[in-house]
Amino acid sequence: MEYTVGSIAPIFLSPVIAFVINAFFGRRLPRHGDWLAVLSVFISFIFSARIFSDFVFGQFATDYYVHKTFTWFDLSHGAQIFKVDMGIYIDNMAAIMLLMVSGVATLIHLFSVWYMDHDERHGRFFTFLPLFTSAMLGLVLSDNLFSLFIFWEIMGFCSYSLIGIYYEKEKAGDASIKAFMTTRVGDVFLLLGIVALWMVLGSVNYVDIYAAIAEGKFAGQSVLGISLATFAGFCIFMGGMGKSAQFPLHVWLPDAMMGPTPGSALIHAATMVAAGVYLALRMYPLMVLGELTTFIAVIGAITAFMAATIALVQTDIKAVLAFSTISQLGFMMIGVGVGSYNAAFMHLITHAVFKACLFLSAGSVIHAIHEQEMPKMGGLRKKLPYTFLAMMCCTLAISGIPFFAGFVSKDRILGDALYWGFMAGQGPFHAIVPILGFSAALLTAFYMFRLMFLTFFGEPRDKHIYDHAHKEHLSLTSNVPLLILTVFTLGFWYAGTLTGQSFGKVFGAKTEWFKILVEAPKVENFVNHPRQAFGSTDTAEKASLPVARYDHQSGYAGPNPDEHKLHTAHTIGAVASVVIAFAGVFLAFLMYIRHSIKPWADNFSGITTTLKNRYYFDNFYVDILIKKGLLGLNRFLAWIDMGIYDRYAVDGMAVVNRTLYKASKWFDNVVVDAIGVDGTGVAVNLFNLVLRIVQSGKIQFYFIVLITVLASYIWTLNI
Amino acid sequence: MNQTVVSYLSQYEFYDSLLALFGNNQGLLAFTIFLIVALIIVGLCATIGGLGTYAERKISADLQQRIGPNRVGPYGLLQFLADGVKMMTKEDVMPFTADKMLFYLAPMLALVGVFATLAVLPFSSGFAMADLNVGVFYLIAISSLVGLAVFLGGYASNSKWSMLGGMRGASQIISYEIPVTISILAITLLAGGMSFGTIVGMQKGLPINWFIFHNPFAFIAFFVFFTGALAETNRAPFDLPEAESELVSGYHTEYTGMRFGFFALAEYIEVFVVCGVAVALFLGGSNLPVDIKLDIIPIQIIEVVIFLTKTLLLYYVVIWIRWTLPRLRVDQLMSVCWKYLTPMAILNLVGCAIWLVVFNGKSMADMVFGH
Amino acid sequence: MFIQILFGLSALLTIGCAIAVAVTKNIMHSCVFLLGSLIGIAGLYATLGADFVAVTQIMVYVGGVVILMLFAVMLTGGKDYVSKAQNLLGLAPNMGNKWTYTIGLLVSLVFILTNVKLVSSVIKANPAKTFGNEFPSTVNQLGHLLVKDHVLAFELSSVLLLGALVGAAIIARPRKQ
Amino acid sequence: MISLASYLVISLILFAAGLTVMIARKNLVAILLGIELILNAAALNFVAYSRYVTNNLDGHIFSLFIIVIAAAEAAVGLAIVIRFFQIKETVHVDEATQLRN
Repeated sequence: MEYTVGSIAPIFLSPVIAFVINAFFGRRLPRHGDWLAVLSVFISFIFSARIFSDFVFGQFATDYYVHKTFTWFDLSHGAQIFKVDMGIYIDNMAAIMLLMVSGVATLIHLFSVWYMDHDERHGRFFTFLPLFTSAMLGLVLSDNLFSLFIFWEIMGFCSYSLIGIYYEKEKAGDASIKAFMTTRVGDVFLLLGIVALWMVLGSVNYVDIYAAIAEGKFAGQSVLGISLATFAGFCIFMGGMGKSAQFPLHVWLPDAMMGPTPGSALIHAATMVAAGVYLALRMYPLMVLGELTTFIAVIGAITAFMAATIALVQTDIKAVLAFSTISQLGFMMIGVGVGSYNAAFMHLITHAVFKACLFLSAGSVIHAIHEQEMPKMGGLRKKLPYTFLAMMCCTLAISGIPFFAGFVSKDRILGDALYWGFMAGQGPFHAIVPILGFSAALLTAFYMFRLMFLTFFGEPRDKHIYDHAHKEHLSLTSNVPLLILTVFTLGFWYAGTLTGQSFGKVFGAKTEWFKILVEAPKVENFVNHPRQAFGSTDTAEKASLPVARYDHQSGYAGPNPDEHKLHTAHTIGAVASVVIAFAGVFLAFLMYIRHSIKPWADNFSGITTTLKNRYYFDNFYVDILIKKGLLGLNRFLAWIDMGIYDRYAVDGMAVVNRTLYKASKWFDNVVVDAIGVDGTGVAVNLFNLVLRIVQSGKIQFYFIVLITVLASYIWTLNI
Repeated sequence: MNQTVVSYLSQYEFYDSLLALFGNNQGLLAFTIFLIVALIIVGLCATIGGLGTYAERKISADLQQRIGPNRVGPYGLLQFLADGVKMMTKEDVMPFTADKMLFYLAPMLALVGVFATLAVLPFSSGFAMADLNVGVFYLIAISSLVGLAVFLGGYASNSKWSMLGGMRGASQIISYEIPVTISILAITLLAGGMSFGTIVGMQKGLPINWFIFHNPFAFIAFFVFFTGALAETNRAPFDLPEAESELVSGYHTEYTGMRFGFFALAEYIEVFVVCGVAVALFLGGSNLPVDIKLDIIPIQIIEVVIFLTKTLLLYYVVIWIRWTLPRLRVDQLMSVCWKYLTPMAILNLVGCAIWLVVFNGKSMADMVFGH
Repeated sequence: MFIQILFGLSALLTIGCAIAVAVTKNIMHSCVFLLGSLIGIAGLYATLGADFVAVTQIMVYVGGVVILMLFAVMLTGGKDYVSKAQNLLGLAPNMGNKWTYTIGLLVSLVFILTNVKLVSSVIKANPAKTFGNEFPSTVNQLGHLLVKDHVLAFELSSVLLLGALVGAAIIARPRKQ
Repeated sequence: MISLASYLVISLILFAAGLTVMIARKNLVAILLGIELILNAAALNFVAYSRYVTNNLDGHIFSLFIIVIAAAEAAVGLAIVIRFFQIKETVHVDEATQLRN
């Protein structure tokens, strides 16, 4: 039970090593080193699983965390403390996250070996994929915002490379630049927030931030007239918005589908998009202190609903999944905003699993028929039975059908949102969050089953494509990863019960592990918490802390005055979720199987155009913001440059110089040249007349003079 | 005090009777003794040089599976005399545009330079003209006259071949003097003196006491010395100044008759001298392996025989090398000297000095057998 | 007796060759006469009991300097050349003419007279010491002096030689343009 | 018994010959020859004084250093002569009138 460097570093170092080897020697390795990438990520998975088992299976108390630091550099001088620590911070959330990331990444790597086989960018793909994974793992392990930011940017770069991996395609190149630039907007804010925290607190350690919140160090601090907590929290959340594709900055994610499908799976399911939510959860106490939760909830609700509506009309299978990702991320943000901390995190985990599976299944479909447009598919369940099974389970999960993972987590979020919006005694404005949330849930069920029906059911609409599709066989690399992920779409893995509600428990109290283990950090615990250096043991502290147990009667969070209302809200929410989910499925069934209702596009053609254009966000950004705004600004700056700076500063300088030049010219001609130079010349000439005789340049003459002078000197001596 | 053959003889009783014979005129006696010894040595060496030509032809024939000279005298032994007679009776041709003074001077200088070295060559403990305090140094210095002679001969002939040969010879001899001198310096360091008497006297006894086996550096120094000496005497594989395939015959292309004979004789005697120096410096000189009490004349004869045996063995090796190895190019010649031999010689010198300091002046034999 | 003979021969060689150096019209012969003069000086050293200096003289001059000069003469060509530049001595060919020799001899005369005055007074002031006819070996003592009393000059001369070596190589190197 | 004066006279004649060569000759190499003669005259004086006057070996040391310096001087001087010849194609001393190029 010692977390030494050797037991933690391999988690993110082994993919880095794979990256380095593949980057420099990949061409010479057999199969471009893809096996090396898989192996390295699997090693990460092994080490992560060890940490996970330590944390989850009762080894530690729930609020136990491992925090080990080392000094990166120390420029302290006297009382001036300027010291940057780096280190690792693992609590329950990080342990679960590590397992999820490394596990999903391992399966994606495995799948990629099959998917990317015989691809011309095979080696390049397997160079960046391990680096991407290692950056995400490093981000999870980070104990401070600074190293988090470093890994954050590495991920940004990797996503840029993976999206634009077919860079000769113009759309792929544009998409990669778009993804990079859009997330850059968020990154700038994130850096701003980190700097603000650093300036005031002198540290960006999670632990220090929590302690500062508990000690009230934020009180009275302000940046630009805004309170520090609000400013820093907002900026950090903006970073999360960029990474997690929230409402104004969501435009990059659908375009990111230009990359290979496994890459999309890694970006959109397990890793990068989850990073924003993870950051928001990590900084949850700061968000609360900065009173940003309402803002977060509203943003999340808008994102969830808007993305769901857009997904209704998309015909590209990957685009539907992309928008569903945005929508689900919106749900997570709702969870963060309404205070359902562990539900938001749970949704992150469940979503990661089923969305990874969905993307891999979509990849399987695309690989089989070399086509992404759903109208050309249909009836594929006969050709792709395993893929169909996996995708069906995941669709059920994402739609919120009971017994599946999505229901468990989404239902909790929606229940909390219901309570938060209607019953917590807040303003009527807050009701918009649960309303949009439930609408989005309905739409989710609808568009996901639309996808399923269009792809796998009915008669093949394009006979040619259908006939050329390969029949699927069970193999380790192609569909076993899907099936493994499918197993984990079932709800009881997460909740201990099939429904996630407190009735009908199957495994007893201990199995509600998610609720016990993951909770918002209690900041007062972090005050004066001792630091550990690398290499110290963790046993002593573990023994002194009691193992937490879930108290079924009161809940872990202790007695809640609104317990009754909360319970009611959850009951209503659960029922509503189930009804809504089935309603959505039924609607899709009527529309696309029975054809008893005309498809969506025919009914609402006016809206459809808007939706197909994705609410004109891209047009808005390009036409209004960039062309009008930026170009206008450009012209204004040019005017400043040419009209003011050039005309007055530069030309004015020239006038001054010209005047000076005239003065110095006179001085030069008269004083220096005529008197100084010519006068010197005349003087030298005069001396020259004499010296020329002596200074003949003939060494023999000099020698004669030397001897003569010497001789005459000796003759004058009286010896 | 410089030891000479006269001072050696004066230890013995018959010197007094000789003195009486010359009417107690010491100077006249010394002059006579010097003259006689010098004549003996020059005669001996000239014979050896002449026989050298015969040996060279015979050995090369042997190496090439020919018979070689076999008409004049038994086994062709008198061939060199026949050659000498031929050379002396030939017409002495001088090119019209030659620089007459230098043309005459050059062969003389060569011969003088070589014969002057014989003055210090230790044929035996007594049979040497003079045992100078600076003997080795004198030998190196005076033998550089040969280089000058080669150069002047090449210049004076006023011919392109000769000029090139002369310039090559001069530059080669000057260059190779450096490693040779530094190797010898290592030996003077071991012996603690520059006189041949001191150096040879230090190597008394069994071959293990020879300076070549004194320490590893001295062992290497012997080969550096020998290689450099080969080059200094213009022997193959360093015979660029007279490379017959390129320069007709190098610096003595225009020489005929006895002047050519002087150059040839000088070359062969110089080889003999170089071998003798190698023997004296590295291979124990004229020392007897065992200490025997004999009269002055027999012991001197035995010592001379020992010295000549060793020297002529080395002489054989030189001829052997000449007929075995091909000639070097000019650039290779220079790089061998400056890039390999000179650094090696300097390292040997430093190594010997360090050896002396570290092992307190003991040789390897001293350390093995104890002293 | 030997010493007197050696002195006489050496002095004759030295002076004769030195004068020949001055009067001969051929620069090559001039170099060879210089060689004779230097060997004569070595003989004079020997009569003074300076055996090491004598051998060094032969070593350095015969083996090095004279050959170097012969090389230089050969590389610069023996062609006669009359300078177009006017100077106090007028136009002169490479090896001088009667005017240059006149001036040279005049200056030499001035120097000789000066030197005779100087040296005679020096000899008068310091009467020569008497010494025996023996010549002790100087090699050991010179070695001790060089590395004890004169070690600085000894080391500096090694630096000087290195500088001369490198400098000569750099100066004489043809510049590639 | 050879007197000190005989050595000094020889050295004087050497010096005078060297001086004449240095002044009368216009060939740079010949001037170097004159310099060698002069240096040797000086060295001979040193050795002679060391034997006849001081009776120690400091004069020998002096003449050794003179030989060393003469060798160095000859090497550098001749290098300069050769370089000069490469540029001017003559070794006439009066042609050496430019300080550069």
